[in-house]
Parts: sequence; structure tokens; C-alpha cells
Amino acid sequence: MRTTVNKPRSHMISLEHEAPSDLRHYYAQMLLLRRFEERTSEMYVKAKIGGYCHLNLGEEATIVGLNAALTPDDYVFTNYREHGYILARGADPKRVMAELFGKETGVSGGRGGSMHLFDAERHFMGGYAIVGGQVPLAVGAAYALKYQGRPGVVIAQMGDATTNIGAFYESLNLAKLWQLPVIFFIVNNGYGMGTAVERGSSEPNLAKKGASFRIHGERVDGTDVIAVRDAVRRLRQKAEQDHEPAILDVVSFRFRGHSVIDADRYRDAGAVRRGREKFDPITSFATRLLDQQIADQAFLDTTAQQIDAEVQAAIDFATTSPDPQAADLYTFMYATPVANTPAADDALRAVRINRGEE
Amino acid sequence: MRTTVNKPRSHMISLEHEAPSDLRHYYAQMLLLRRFEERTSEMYVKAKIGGYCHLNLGEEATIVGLNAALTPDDYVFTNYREHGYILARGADPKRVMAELFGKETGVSGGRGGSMHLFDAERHFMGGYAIVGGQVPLAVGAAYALKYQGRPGVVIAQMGDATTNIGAFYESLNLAKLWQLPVIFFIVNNGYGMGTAVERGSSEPNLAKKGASFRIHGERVDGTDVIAVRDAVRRLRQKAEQDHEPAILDVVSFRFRGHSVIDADRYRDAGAVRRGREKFDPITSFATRLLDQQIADQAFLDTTAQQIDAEVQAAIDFATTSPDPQAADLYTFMYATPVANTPAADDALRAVRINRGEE
Amino acid sequence: MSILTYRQALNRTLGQELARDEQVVLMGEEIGLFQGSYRITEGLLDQFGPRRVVDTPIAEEGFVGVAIGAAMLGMRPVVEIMTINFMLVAIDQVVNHASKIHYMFGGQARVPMVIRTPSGGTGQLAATHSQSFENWFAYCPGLKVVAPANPYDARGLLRAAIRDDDPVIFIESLALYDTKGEVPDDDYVIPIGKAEVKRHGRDVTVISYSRMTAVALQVAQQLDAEGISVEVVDLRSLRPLDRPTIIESVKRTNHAVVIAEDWYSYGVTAEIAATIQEEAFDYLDAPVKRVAGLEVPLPYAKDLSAAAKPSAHSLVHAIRSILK
Amino acid sequence: MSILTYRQALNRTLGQELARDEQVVLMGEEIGLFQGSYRITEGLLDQFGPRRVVDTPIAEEGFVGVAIGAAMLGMRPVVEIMTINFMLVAIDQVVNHASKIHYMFGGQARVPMVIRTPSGGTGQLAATHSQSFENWFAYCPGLKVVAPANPYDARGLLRAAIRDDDPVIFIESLALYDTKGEVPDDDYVIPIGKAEVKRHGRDVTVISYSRMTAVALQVAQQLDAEGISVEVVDLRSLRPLDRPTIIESVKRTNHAVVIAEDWYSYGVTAEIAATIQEEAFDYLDAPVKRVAGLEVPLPYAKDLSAAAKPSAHSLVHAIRSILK
Ligand SMILES: Cc1ncc(C[n+]2csc(CCOP(=O)(O)OP(=O)(O)O)c2C)c(N)n1
Ligand SMILES: Cc1ncc(C[n+]2csc(CCOP(=O)(O)OP(=O)(O)O)c2C)c(N)n1
Ligand SMILES: [Mg+2]
Ligand SMILES: [Mg+2]
Repeated sequence: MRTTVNKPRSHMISLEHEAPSDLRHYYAQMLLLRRFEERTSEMYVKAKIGGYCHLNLGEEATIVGLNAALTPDDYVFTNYREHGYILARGADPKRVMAELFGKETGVSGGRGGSMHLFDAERHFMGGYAIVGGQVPLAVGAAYALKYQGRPGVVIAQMGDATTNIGAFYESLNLAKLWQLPVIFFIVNNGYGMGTAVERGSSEPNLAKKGASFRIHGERVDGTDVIAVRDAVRRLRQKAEQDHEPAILDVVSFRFRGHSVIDADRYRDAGAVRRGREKFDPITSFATRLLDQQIADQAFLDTTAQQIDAEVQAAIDFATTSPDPQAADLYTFMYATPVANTPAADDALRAVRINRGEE
Repeated sequence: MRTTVNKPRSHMISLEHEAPSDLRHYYAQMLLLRRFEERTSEMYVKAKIGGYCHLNLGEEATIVGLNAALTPDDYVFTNYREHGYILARGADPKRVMAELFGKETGVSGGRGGSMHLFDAERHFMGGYAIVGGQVPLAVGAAYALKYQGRPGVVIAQMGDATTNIGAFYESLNLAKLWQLPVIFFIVNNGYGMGTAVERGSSEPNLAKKGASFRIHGERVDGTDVIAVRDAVRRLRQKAEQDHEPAILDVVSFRFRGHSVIDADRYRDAGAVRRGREKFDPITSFATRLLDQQIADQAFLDTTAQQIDAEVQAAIDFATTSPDPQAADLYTFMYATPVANTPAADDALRAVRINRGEE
Repeated sequence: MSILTYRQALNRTLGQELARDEQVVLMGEEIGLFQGSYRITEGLLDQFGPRRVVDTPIAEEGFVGVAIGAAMLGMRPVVEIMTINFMLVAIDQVVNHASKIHYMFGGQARVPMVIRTPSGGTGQLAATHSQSFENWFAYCPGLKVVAPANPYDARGLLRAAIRDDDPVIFIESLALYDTKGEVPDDDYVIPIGKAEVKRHGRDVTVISYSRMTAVALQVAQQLDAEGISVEVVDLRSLRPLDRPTIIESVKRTNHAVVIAEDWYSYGVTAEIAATIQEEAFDYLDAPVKRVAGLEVPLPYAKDLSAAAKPSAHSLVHAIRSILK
Repeated sequence: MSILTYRQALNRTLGQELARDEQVVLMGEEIGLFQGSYRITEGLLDQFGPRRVVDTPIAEEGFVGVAIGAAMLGMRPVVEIMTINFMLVAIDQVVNHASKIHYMFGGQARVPMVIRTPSGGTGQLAATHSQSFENWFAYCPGLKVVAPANPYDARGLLRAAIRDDDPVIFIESLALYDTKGEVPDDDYVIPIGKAEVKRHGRDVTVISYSRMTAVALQVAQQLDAEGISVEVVDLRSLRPLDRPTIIESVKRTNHAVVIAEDWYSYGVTAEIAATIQEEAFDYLDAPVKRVAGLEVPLPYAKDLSAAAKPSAHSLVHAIRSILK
């Protein structure tokens, strides 16, 4: 049974031209994502979090590298595996955790949950849970940027298995036909649930999926934060300046099952264990930082402590935050109020009946 | 305004290795299609035919060439522009015309009309009117052939503009992933309604649309019956023997508007007039037959007379055929009868009410 | 005040809205160079250019999604889907995305877009081109669904829809495009969510929308001569549904017939009939009668096809049956 | 006779049908190697191999179309759509193709296929993963739609569906998968198109299907203690709809409540209520009361989400409200 996809190892580029503070920041961000997800998994087991919950474990360099190449003008649309993206974009971990807890203080007011995070201010345009559904939306955002003559590009994040659905291909065609500033950012963790890439795609080299549309594609090592950042930077510039869309196939290793409740039985346990070591984007980056004397063990330790505290604070905040109220059931139904829509009173009454309080 | 697509002219292959009777048969078939469509257009104007009606004028060599390469084992699925396909496959013109007239004697019992012809016996598996909808069905038929270990291939016919819809791409992936005996037969008449190929497809070379799926594609001159036949034969063999799907981009010139009611204002009238002369697959073939002494003028004349008579007989048959009866409104609702479905009595009653007879 | 066809009312309103707001764009298949399959967008490409009037490839799922994404960034796309039958390839974007984005993200995003599309059957278009699916959209919270019956309402509701910050499904009808009516020249808007009593009567309330309202009005006039006084409530909006207007009318007439072109079971008439018996039970002198399409994939054959559709005849029959 | 869960009943029946008929194949995402997202197909890949149990890419429109095309050539595919929410990307193939092929082509082709899919909401799955769309499919002539409420019916209806020559939409429910019941070992079939009176009662008829039938039966038992005698009609088939069984029951009890998990307006309850008032008007002592989902994209937050769904509480409330 195969457990990894053909995985490019990027040359271990020397870090000497990098600003050390950037590198340390990447490290801290990656660690935040890692710890956030580990604690999220714990909270799920404690039933503080419900629904489906997909973690970014193993994809930290992919996410932080992407984010490092973006500007505040850019917009990001993702799938349901998006905790890390909104955090990297700068959303407050407190409000992200509160969303996972379904609280009014959550980034989506407790309405969305793990799969539907949103942060308008930071141009994080949502996690979407219908496979492929976010891709046309992202192309539409790129359409608006171009139409409105604004700077920036749009990231259409998706998983490897998402490249088999019709909406993806229609989106590629429209993006190229209309020359839109969008990057199709494929997080290739080798699997769609239990289906390995080559069992779902007749062309398993996903960078080539633009070939029917004259769209340029590249593959990059998704466990190397610098490689990802640089690849996105290059494609981003072409997208913004020449309105040239592109595909980036970002290869990484999925540390766990598809979602927190997936026991991952279809992968060989030993291979998964080895993969988690071999392809850990954080430990390898830590080694590089230490080797190249950009950080010392004290920095790593302090960072870990700070992040642990930050994530704990997020959990505390989420725990003590209030639930959305029954009277607000219809609050976000319509942006423009019109006649004959139910109101707070109706909500209170209906919810009381359903709860047996009336 | 562009009015043609980049059109390959095939080498005028010598006909000396061809059986003359085959060639004369191709000619007769093409002429049948031509005259059938011309008279269909007339009948539409006389309101004998309703709904949407799309003609194959200009596509005769494409259709006859395809059919010449097929065996009775093969299955054909098409779009709504399919009169010629079912005729080439051997359906009785009488029953085809009767269908256009909406008569009980029609190939689909008057239920389908111009866009929904069907002939189970001849493996003509239907005209479909939702753009792209027939393509997954055709792949499914290929799936069944392979599963059941039967000989034959499946033709998934579609128009050029159909190659922009998601179902097409999903079908390409499945066909290649599962190695199915299907040929994606793209009738490239340069336009989807008023939209020229390059205004709809970021890759206007449709033979390359398989590039994202590792599917081989070819382009052929759709006005040359021999070239089309030979191309299909080659691809058909690979499809049947190696279960290797392929794309064939068959380029021709659309003689008229999209459907009989389309005034074709978006194309330059002069260019269309010239195109009809330059790309007429029948006159050019007649010239070749005469030049290479495979047929003489007498043959051409007799054929024309016979075909005119045959088409007239079809019109007469359609005219005098009975309409479907109200009592049969629910007849084809379900193949397996179950409780609580309406019956003939209900139909009679309901129809009488709607007609004001009760 | 001008006399306009339904088509002209739509066409001019689109033009005015394009002129009024730079963020309004039209998108759809064949709406530009081809001038629109049913000529609703005729002339607009010439007038506003390809930046504002956008011909799309045949990729409904894709370009409806593009419109939603663009709306999230402040544009106001007005999409044409050639007929409602083709909405099925785009329905995931409409129902799983557009209808949920505002609510699911806690009010942070808006989707100000309109999808215009003709529903229903006419002229032997057969099984795949004659369907009505407005009940499906009306079922979905987060969408607004309107279905004007005449040129006046078409203009007023289209304006309201374009200026609304939510996704609005705007239901048209091929058979109405050539119908004429008086249309004011001023910038009026018809509120979404409000039905209208289009004709007052005493004996029975007929509830309908879109083309069937025209049929109902014709029947009302016809029956007037026979001494049957018919009130016609035109729903105009299917979501939100104006239950109070329906109920108030039925409480006065004590009889109700609902007519719609869609299929009988699980169609729009079911919701209206269920609502009436629920809220005006004690006022009803007879069951609410439903008139709707016979439940078959619409056959092509002319007579059979026409006979499978509800008609003025069947409406008259229904009214008589509950009044006797 | 064995005691099986709903999941086991489905799983074994699929296995038996695979063994019985070589033309039966299973298709869907993650049904093989992964053993099924909800383990309905667990073990079947090992038992029957990848030729009979086919893992598909995420391409619902494509593989549903493949199943239809294969069915036209005599295969009998049983497709799993992971949840009904994802039917929206495949609905064009189901409604514009599968449902029409037999009729539109004058009876020349058959589409013997089943699409199994769970509908409804449970466990905070939020707006895009908690919907019910069986009303949409039930609306479409040419489809058959069944929705078993217990393991016995699940087995009998699944057999009937697989052996039927028409496209059958087979509605399941996540919340039912672990429920248990007696299931005979013999090869019984439950006829499509027939409802069943699951409990006899005198005072009120509750009409429901799928998971809500379990709720109705629970409520019936509870109210029995209070001296309210509840009859429960389980629809089992939504299309064809067994109107006679519903009407007959209501004529006896003179009171009806309809409960379904889907949204209130334009949902299944509308059709049932409309039907009852139409056909049993003179027998009704009170309006038919509907209990259904509150009309919002289902929020994620635990309490709010639960409170937006119909419950045993709301059914009791409705029954009391029409009996007093
Ligand atoms: C249209 C649709 N079909 C199926 C699903 C169920 N589903 C959710 S995630 C998933 C796998 C996606 O894999 P991939 O795109 O590789 O992303 P990953 O989870 O690996 O990040 C599937 C099948 C869905 N949500 N939407
Ligand atoms: C899903 C869908 N969208 C739109 C249409 C309307 N429509 C019918 S034919 C057509 C053009 C198709 O062009 P092409 O594929 O090139 O075939 P041709 O008509 O040229 O043979 C369009 C847009 C449709 N039937 N189905
Ligand atoms: Mg993946
Ligand atoms: Mg074409």
C-alpha cells in the first residue's frame, strides 16, 4: 500500500539572504499551527468541538510559506481544512478556537464551525465544505479585483482530490480565458480521505492539470516553508501584473487521518509513523535554524512556551465565551430586510417549542 | 468578425484503394442527410415540427465518416443535433420524420422530438439536450461494455462549446482512469450558438483538451468523409483493444444558424455564403467521385431522385401517422409498475379537464 | 407611463441599472453578441461594452460561482441562466454557497446578485426544457425568489432584486415575454416579500404567480360574466412568502384555488394549500383545490404536451368544483 | 430472524444482492478501501473485489452519469452519495437524465439504478452538511423515492430498489444507522409506493418517514400514557406517494400532524398537509399541523443547531395544539 506521493525534496537553500526575524517568525507561526491543531484534537475528544474537524498537521510549512508571500490586498478562499490559514493570516487564535467551540465570540459567530471560518478584515474569505465549491468563488473574487482595478491576487486553496471535480476545470478555463489574478493552490497531501492521488486522477502530476487550459503549473515541496513562499511569490507576481493564473502543486505528508474521527486504517501504520518524522516541516526547519545559527535552543524553548500559553488562552477564552442566543436564530438570514421574514420573537417561540419549553 | 475556425484541409487522398460501392454509399448517405435536413427545415417553417430543431447541414461527412468506421456492436450517444446520426446508423427516415412531427410512430413514440431521438436496436442511445449531459452516460456505456466483456466502443458525440462544461472533464478523467473504450467525438463547427470556439475555450485547439488527463487527441477535417472514417477507425481500434480512450476534434463549417429559428446575425453573411461553398462536404466529394471516375453524373442524378423520393415518403408517413393518445400519457412513466402511480383512466380524466372537455 | 412588453421592461431596466451602478454587470451565455437567446439583453452589449455585458462559456457552475465570488467583493452581478432547466448544473453554487454565505459566516459577507431565468414550458420544448424548479429555490432559506406576472412587476421587482444585498432568484416565463402592460417611467421599486391582490372578488380566491396569474385574471373575467366573483392573489415573491395577504383574502372569500405550472406533488401549490388550511381552517367552505402540471416528463407531441399543462379550462373546472 | 442495526441491514443486503446478480455493482467515494464513510459498505471490497465495489474520484456528476449509462446497457449500479448535500453537484444527471430516459425515449431504455444517500442533520455538521432534499427528488416524475425508518424496511426496500428497473433514490439517515430492529433472514421485499401504519391509534394520525417515524413512535408511546391514542403512518415511499393509506387513517382519527426534518416551507410536510385537506376535508376536526425544520442554514453551535430541528417536543406540542 502506498502511503506517500512522489515527493520533491527541495534543495536546502542557504538561509543566509533571509532576514533572521522572518525566519524566526515562520518558525513561530508553524509552531502555533501545530500546537493549535494538537489542542484542537484534544478538545474534539473532550466533545468541546463537534461536527467534522480536519487538521493541518504536516501542512504547516505549506500554509506559512503561502502566507509569507501574500500581501494584505490578497484574498484567500480555502476548503474545510483551514484552521491554519486563518491563523497565519493573523486572526486571533482566541476567536478561532471560540468558533470551533461554537461560541458567539467565534470568527463566524459560532454559526460556521470548524469548516466555515471567515475573517473579512484579513481577507480570509471562508472555509467551504463542498469539495471544489470554493474554487469558482475564488475565481470570482479575482474577477472583481480585475474589474475594480484593485491590486492583489486571489488564492484558491484546495486539496489534491478536489482536482477531479468539474467545478475545478470550469474554473481553470474561466480564469485563463478571462486572464484573472488567481493562483490554484493545491495542497497535495497525497490523499482525498482514503483515496491516493493516482487512484483518483488519471494525471497524478497535478502541476500538469492546467495543460488542457494553457495554464502554467509548478510543483513545490510543501514541507519547505521557504520553497513554498518563493514559488508563491513568483506566481503571485505574474498573476498580479500579467493577470496570468497558475497552478501550484504543493506536496506534503498528511500526519493523521482525514478528519479527527478517521482511524486511518487504509494506510500502513509504520509508514505513517516514518512519514511523520521524515516529512515534519517544523523539526526540519528547526534543525536548519539551529544549524545556520539563526536561532538557538533557548529561542525554540521560549517560543514553544509562548505558543502553548497562547493556545491555552484561546481555549480558556472559548470555554468562557457565551453561546449564540435563540433570539438570534434568524439574525444573519438576510442582509437586506424584507417583509414576511421571521424575527427574534418567532425564533424564541419556535426554539422554545423544539426544546419542549412551551 | 471571425466566421471559421482554423480548419485543416486533409490531403485529397486517392480513392483508388477504396471499394467504389462504399464510396457511392457514403455519397448517398450524405445526400440523404442533406435532403432530410433541408426538408426538415421546410417542415419546421410549416409548423409541422415544434420545439428546438438543430440541423446537421455542413456536418454530413463528419457523420457518415464516423458511422462508416463503426460496427453494430458500437454505441452512439449524441447531443440534440442528431438527426443525421440516427439516419446514418440505419434508422428508417419515416420513423425519424414521424418523431419530428411528434407522432406515435416516431422513433421515440412522439415523446422525444427533434432533440431526443433513440433507436435501441441500432445502438443509437439518444440525443440529449442538456449540454454535456450525454458525455458521462457514454462513459457509463463504455464502462458496461468493459465490465460485461463485450466487443465494441462507445462514441460520445458533442459540440465544440460542450468542451467547457464540468461534466466533460469529469468524464475524461473517469474514462482514462478506468481505461474505458470511449471516443470523445467533438463536432467542431466553430460555434456554440453565437460563441466562437476561442471565445469559450482557453485552449481553442480542442484536440489538446485531453492533455490534463493523459488522453490522446487528434484533429481531422470533418468535411472529408474518408479522413473522418480513417481517424475514427484508428482510434476505435485502440479503444476496443487497449481500452484507450481518445479525443477526436472534427472540424467543419456550420451552414446555418444554431437552430432553425436562429437568424445567424452574429456571423458575416458573405463569409457564411462563401463558407457554405468552400466547405461543402457533398459537392467536394461528388467532384472527387466524378474526377476519379467512381461515379458518373447519372449516378448522382439517380441518387438525388431516389433520396428525394425517400424523404418525401418520410414526410408523407409522418403526416398521416397518428398522434399519441391521451390515455397513454403515463405509459412510459415507469418500467417497473408499482402502487399508487396514475393509470390510463387518470390520464384521460386529467387531460380532458386540462382541455376543457369536462 | 409607457406600454412595454415584459421583455422590454426587463431590457430597459437592465440598461438603467447598468447605467446607475458601475458595479452591476450582466453575465451569461449568449447575452452579448447573440443579443440574448430570448433577446432580453438585446442592444446592451453595444451600449455598455464587453466589460459590463459578459458572454460566458457553457459552464454554469463555474460562472455562477464567479458571480457569487465577485458579489462577495462588492460587485452586483446579474446572471442569466438560459432556462431554469440548466440551473441544475449550477445549483450547488446557488444552494450550497450563495444561500449560506451571509448566515454561515456570521454576517461578514454579502452576496448581492441576481439570477434571472425563465421557468415553465411552452412550444413543445419537451422533457428537459419545460420544467419548473422555483419550488426548489423557494425551499431554501437564504435565497429570495420572485416571479413577476406582468411588465410592471417585472421592472419593479428586477430593480428591487438588483439593489438587494442577498441572492435573488428572478423567475421569468417564455410565454410572458411578449405580453404587454403599462409601465411607469419613474424609478419605482416593488418590495420583495409582498403579494398583491391583482383583482378583488367575493366568491373564491385564486392564488398564482408568473404566467398563471395572467391565466387567473383571464378566468376571473370570464367567470364574472357568469356571476362568479374571483379574487386573484398574485404571490410575486415565493420566498419570503406573504402568508398574511393570502390568508386575509381567503378569510373573505372562504374558497381557494391555487394554480401553478409546476408538477402537482411537492410543487408550489402544496405549500400554499397547506398554509391556507393551517391558518384559515375555520373560514374554508371547501378544500383548497390545487391545479398544476400533470406528473410526467413533458412529452414532445403537441397535443399531449399541451394537455399535460394546467390551463384556463382546468382552473375554471377547479373553481366550479369547489363552489358547487 | 436476527436483530440488526440499520447499518448492518443495509450492509448485508448489499452483499446479498452483489452475490445474487453479477450486474449489480457498487460505486461511490470511499466505499471500498476506506470501508465507507459511514461503514455501510464495510467488508464488501474484500468480499467482492474492486470490480464489483468501485471507489470513485470526487466527481459525482461524472460517476452518477456513468452509473446511468451503465444501467442503460443492463447493469444495475448502486451508487452511494456520501450525503444528500453532495447530490447537488450530480442532480442534473439524476433529474435531467435518469428520471427522463425511459419516458422521453418512448420506453426503449431503462435505468435500473439506485442512489443511496443519507439525508438530514445530526451532530453539528452545520449549514452545508445537514440538509434534506428528498422533497426535490420526490417532486420529479420518473424517479422513485423511498426512505425507510427501521432496519426491516431498510432491507426490504433496498432489495426492492435494486431489483426495480427505474432509478430509485434511497434516503437514509445518519441518526438511524445505529438503531436496531428485527430483520427476517428470508428474501422478503417491501413494495415501493406503499405506506405502512406502524402503530394504530384513535385520536390523531402522525405522518412521517425515515428518522421522524422513530420520533413519532416514541411520542406515540409517551402520549399513550396520557390517554392520547396516536396512529403513526410511515410513508416509506415519497414517490409514488401512498395517498390512500394516509387519507384512510385521517378519516378515522380526524386529526393529522405531519412531521419531517426538512425545512418547513415547500418541504415534504406541505405536500402531505395539502393532500389531506384536499381529500379528507370533511373529516378534519382541526387543521393539519406541520412540524418541520426552522428555516435557516443550520448553524453550527450545538444548542442553536439542535433547537432549529424538529423534535419529540415539537411533535407533542403540535399534537396537543390540535387536540385541545
Ligand atoms: C462534492 C463533495 N463530495 C464529497 C465530499 C466529501 N469529502 C469531504 S473532504 C473529501 C476529500 C477531499 O480530499 P482533498 O481534496 O485531497 O483534500 P484534503 O481533505 O486531503 O485536504 C471528500 C470526499 C464533499 N464534501 N463534497
Ligand atoms: C447546460 C446547458 N447550458 C446551456 C444550454 C443551451 N444551449 C443549447 S446548445 C448550446 C450551444 C452548444 O454548442 P456546441 O456544443 O458547439 O454544439 P453545436 O450546437 O454547435 O452542435 C447551448 C448554449 C443547454 N442546452 N444546456
Ligand atoms: Mg488531500
Ligand atoms: Mg458547435
